[in-house]
Amino acid sequence: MEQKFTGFKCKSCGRVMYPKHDRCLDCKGTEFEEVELGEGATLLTYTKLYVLPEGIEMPPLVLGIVKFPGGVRAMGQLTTDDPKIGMKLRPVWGKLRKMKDKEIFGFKFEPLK
Amino acid sequence: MEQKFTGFKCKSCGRVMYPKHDRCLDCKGTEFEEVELGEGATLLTYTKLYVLPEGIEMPPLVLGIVKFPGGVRAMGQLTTDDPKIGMKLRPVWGKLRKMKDKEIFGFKFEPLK
Amino acid sequence: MRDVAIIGCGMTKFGRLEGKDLMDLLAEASLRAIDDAGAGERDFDSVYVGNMMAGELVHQTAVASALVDRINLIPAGAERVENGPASGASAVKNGFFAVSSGASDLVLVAGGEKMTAADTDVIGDLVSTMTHPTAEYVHGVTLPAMAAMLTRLYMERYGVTERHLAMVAVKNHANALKNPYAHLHRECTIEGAMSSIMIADPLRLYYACPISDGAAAVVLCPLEKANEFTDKPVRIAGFGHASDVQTLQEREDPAVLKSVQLASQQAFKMAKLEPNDIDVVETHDAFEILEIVQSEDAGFFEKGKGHLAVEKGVTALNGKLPINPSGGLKAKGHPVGATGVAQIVELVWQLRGEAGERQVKNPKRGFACNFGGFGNNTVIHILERGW
Amino acid sequence: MRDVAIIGCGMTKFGRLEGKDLMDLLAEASLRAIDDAGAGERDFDSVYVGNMMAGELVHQTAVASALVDRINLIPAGAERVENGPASGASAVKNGFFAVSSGASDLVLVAGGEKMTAADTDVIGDLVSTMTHPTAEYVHGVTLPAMAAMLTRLYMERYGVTERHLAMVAVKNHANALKNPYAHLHRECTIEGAMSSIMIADPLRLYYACPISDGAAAVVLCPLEKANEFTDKPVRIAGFGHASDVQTLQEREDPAVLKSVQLASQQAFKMAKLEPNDIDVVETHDAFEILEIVQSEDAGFFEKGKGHLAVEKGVTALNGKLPINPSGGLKAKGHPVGATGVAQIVELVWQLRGEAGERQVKNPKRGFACNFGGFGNNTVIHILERGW
Ligand SMILES: [Zn+2]
Ligand SMILES: [Zn+2]
Repeated sequence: MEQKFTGFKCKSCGRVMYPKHDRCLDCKGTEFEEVELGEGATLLTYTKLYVLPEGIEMPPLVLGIVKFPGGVRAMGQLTTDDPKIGMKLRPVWGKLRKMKDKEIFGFKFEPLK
Repeated sequence: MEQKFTGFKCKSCGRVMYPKHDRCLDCKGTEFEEVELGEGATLLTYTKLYVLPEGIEMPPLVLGIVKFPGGVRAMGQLTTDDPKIGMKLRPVWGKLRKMKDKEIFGFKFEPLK
Repeated sequence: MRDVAIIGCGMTKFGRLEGKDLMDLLAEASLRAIDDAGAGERDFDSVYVGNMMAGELVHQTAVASALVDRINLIPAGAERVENGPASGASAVKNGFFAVSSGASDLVLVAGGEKMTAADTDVIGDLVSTMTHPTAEYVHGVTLPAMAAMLTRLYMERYGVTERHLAMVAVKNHANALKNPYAHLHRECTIEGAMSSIMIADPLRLYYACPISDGAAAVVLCPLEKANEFTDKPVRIAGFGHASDVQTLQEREDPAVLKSVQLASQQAFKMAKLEPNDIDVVETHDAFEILEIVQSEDAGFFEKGKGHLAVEKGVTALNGKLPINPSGGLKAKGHPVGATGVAQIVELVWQLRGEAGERQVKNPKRGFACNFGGFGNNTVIHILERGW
Repeated sequence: MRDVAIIGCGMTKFGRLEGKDLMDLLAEASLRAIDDAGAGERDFDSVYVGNMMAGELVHQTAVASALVDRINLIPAGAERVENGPASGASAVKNGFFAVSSGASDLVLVAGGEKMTAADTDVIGDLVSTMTHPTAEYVHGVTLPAMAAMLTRLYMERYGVTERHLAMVAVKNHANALKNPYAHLHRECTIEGAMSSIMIADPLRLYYACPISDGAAAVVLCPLEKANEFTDKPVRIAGFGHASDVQTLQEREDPAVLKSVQLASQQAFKMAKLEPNDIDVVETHDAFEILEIVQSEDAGFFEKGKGHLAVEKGVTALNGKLPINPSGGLKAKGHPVGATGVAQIVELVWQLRGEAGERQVKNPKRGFACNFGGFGNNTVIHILERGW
């Protein structure tokens, strides 16, 4: 049962958003359908974080902003230590960090071969 | 080395206050001298608290407002389980409670014989 | 100073709302208020969020910015207003200023708190951090303790009995039974109240409000533009805001809520009204003694006679001056940051005649008392029909 | 809308202030501002306190009520205003409304934060709770991480280099050396900055502000009454306040601070001024890249050219448009709730010609940018001489 990275498409104007808003950022519409954002997201920027938040063990934590084919962007952890702007990545489900001893899962981004 | 329960007397108008304010409640004066409030405070009101804050072991916690001879009032713990409005009390130094495993000391009020 | 109207309002149900977090609640109440105003297509100029302890209780800060993002009120400027349990009314007051100054033409004020996800101990301690750090807090003073000491003063001085506290609770529970938004939907009897557990002698559990989640919201605009939105704008006729010394013991008279007196006088003066012009009242009965004390210090009853008004049914839903038709903090619930906004929502519904089973007969003017600290920072609003 | 003047200001030293708690700091700055205004005998109508995290960091809530009690501003109504790191400017904005609406004639606005008593980890985590709970926070996103990603975008797109960040730091440290209130009193060199430890590649320690304690305060009144207090009232000529989406990635362009653009445009419009009318600027350089981005998005330099202005010395103390003569957040320090108020205090001192060794030459108008979240909720003020 594979999880898919999804955005929210406004039923009025068609704009796709991530994360979810209760009203569309373009038309203030209030109905949405969940849509897949696709594979092959492009890396726009990144950082290697050395001052780590709680529950992440090993520096650096590599974080980046990726852009999906349809234009929607997302921020998340990268599984590579050698990011390059413009590289292609895909969302993969995994453990993000611990918070108060609870393991938190979500999507990270892994380089496409 | 006995600690005394003190208030703060405004050097401009003479009003005595407890707790300390940076400006006098009457004249907005800003200079004060520490003064003793005396023995024989009178109990004005009290409660026996059964829902206890952190670091107090045994219910009830008896709290009351006392009035010192000069008119200044203070709130604090009473060392008696049998408070009566109008009874005379005196401030005594002791352990108030634990906060984050640290023992907090201050004045409580003990019935005068 | 421009006249300001309330043109929309909404709230969530109050209660133990599992599965809904603070932002869910603020968003829900806000969207209801915006819908109610018919302002869904409009751009808002300012947003105020009344909230006391989001960072402390639900580990989220800058919730005003988050709300703007969540329900797309972008690019409205937004801030959170905190005044302890009066955060809601303080948020409304500042929304009022934004409009009355001429700076903003459309303002959303939301108030909310998510409390039930935290331990009761944690909440009790956090609320106690409003008290004076060295003269109250370290001694173990809590808000119930302060309410209990005030109650005992009233008992000694004015002949208030435990039964009077129970009568207030019974009335407010009965009102809440008619309010679908209220937290507690169960009848309360004098005997039941008087046999509930003692929390701070002489206060029993039933003389204090529960711990609730919830949110409420209103939409404000200049009165002169209100007819673009509604036939029944409610005018903010007056407000008052006054502080007193922080510690209970240092007040001129510990049995007098002077900040309630002053803020009420300011509000009546601004509205050019007197207490007997008011038809419906919402008070801040976090503890039942407070409904009695506030009803006196606001000017509705003579000092020391508030409990007699309760006894005679004056403050009942069908009485001469209904107090807390919503059920009050006692039975509607007290999600701290929401309370002051929810009081105003209730008054708007009452003035519009939309309060359903708990509708007070044809009220023209309402009065709300929301108080911060333990009564040392009070915000009063007087509302009247603007049509 | 009445014109509003700043008639008094004061601040504490910023820094690691051992032995002083939050209330000590707020009281000290407030009394200095009240003294400076010569308003010690007057009764205040309203008090606003800008503070982000008192409950979270120092376990005290309702600090506005506490301040009123501490320095006897009773019976002024008081509330805390929170807008993340822009809490200070948001408090000033609401103080402005209180006066401009006609409701208040004398208002104190204080901002303060006590940070150094908490662990760095705790502070870092709390500040991160401003980010989006599910789209940012849980992923480990921190403010330095966001600043780093913005920096890298700027490097890629506009040719900004690490050396430019170092130049901003060097300038601000040099200015802070002339400011007795600044936290960091040590020279910073390009080489020193560029060899400091990496915290969020490409950001090193020296491209970010320190953790500081401190408070600042201003006194406001209607401009028409300012001459009762001072010969040199400073007029609040304009303000702007705008929000943007919360997450960095969802912005129209992640390299553009749209809330800075909009709020600046609002402020210039209200003041009937243009960027080239401004003589001195305080920006929110919690990270050095932000001084560059804000200087562009506020309209002082073309987009992508801010770093060239730094390179050419335009923003130096003796340059054409001095930015952060105070030392900025980088070297003066960033006690979060104090910052927005302290920016305004610095501008007042500059306009009055009281800035000592760091005095900018004869400025007539100043501009302050304080921003909440990571730039999604910005408050701008434009001040000008009122004499
Ligand atoms: Zn749409
Ligand atoms: Zn005096």
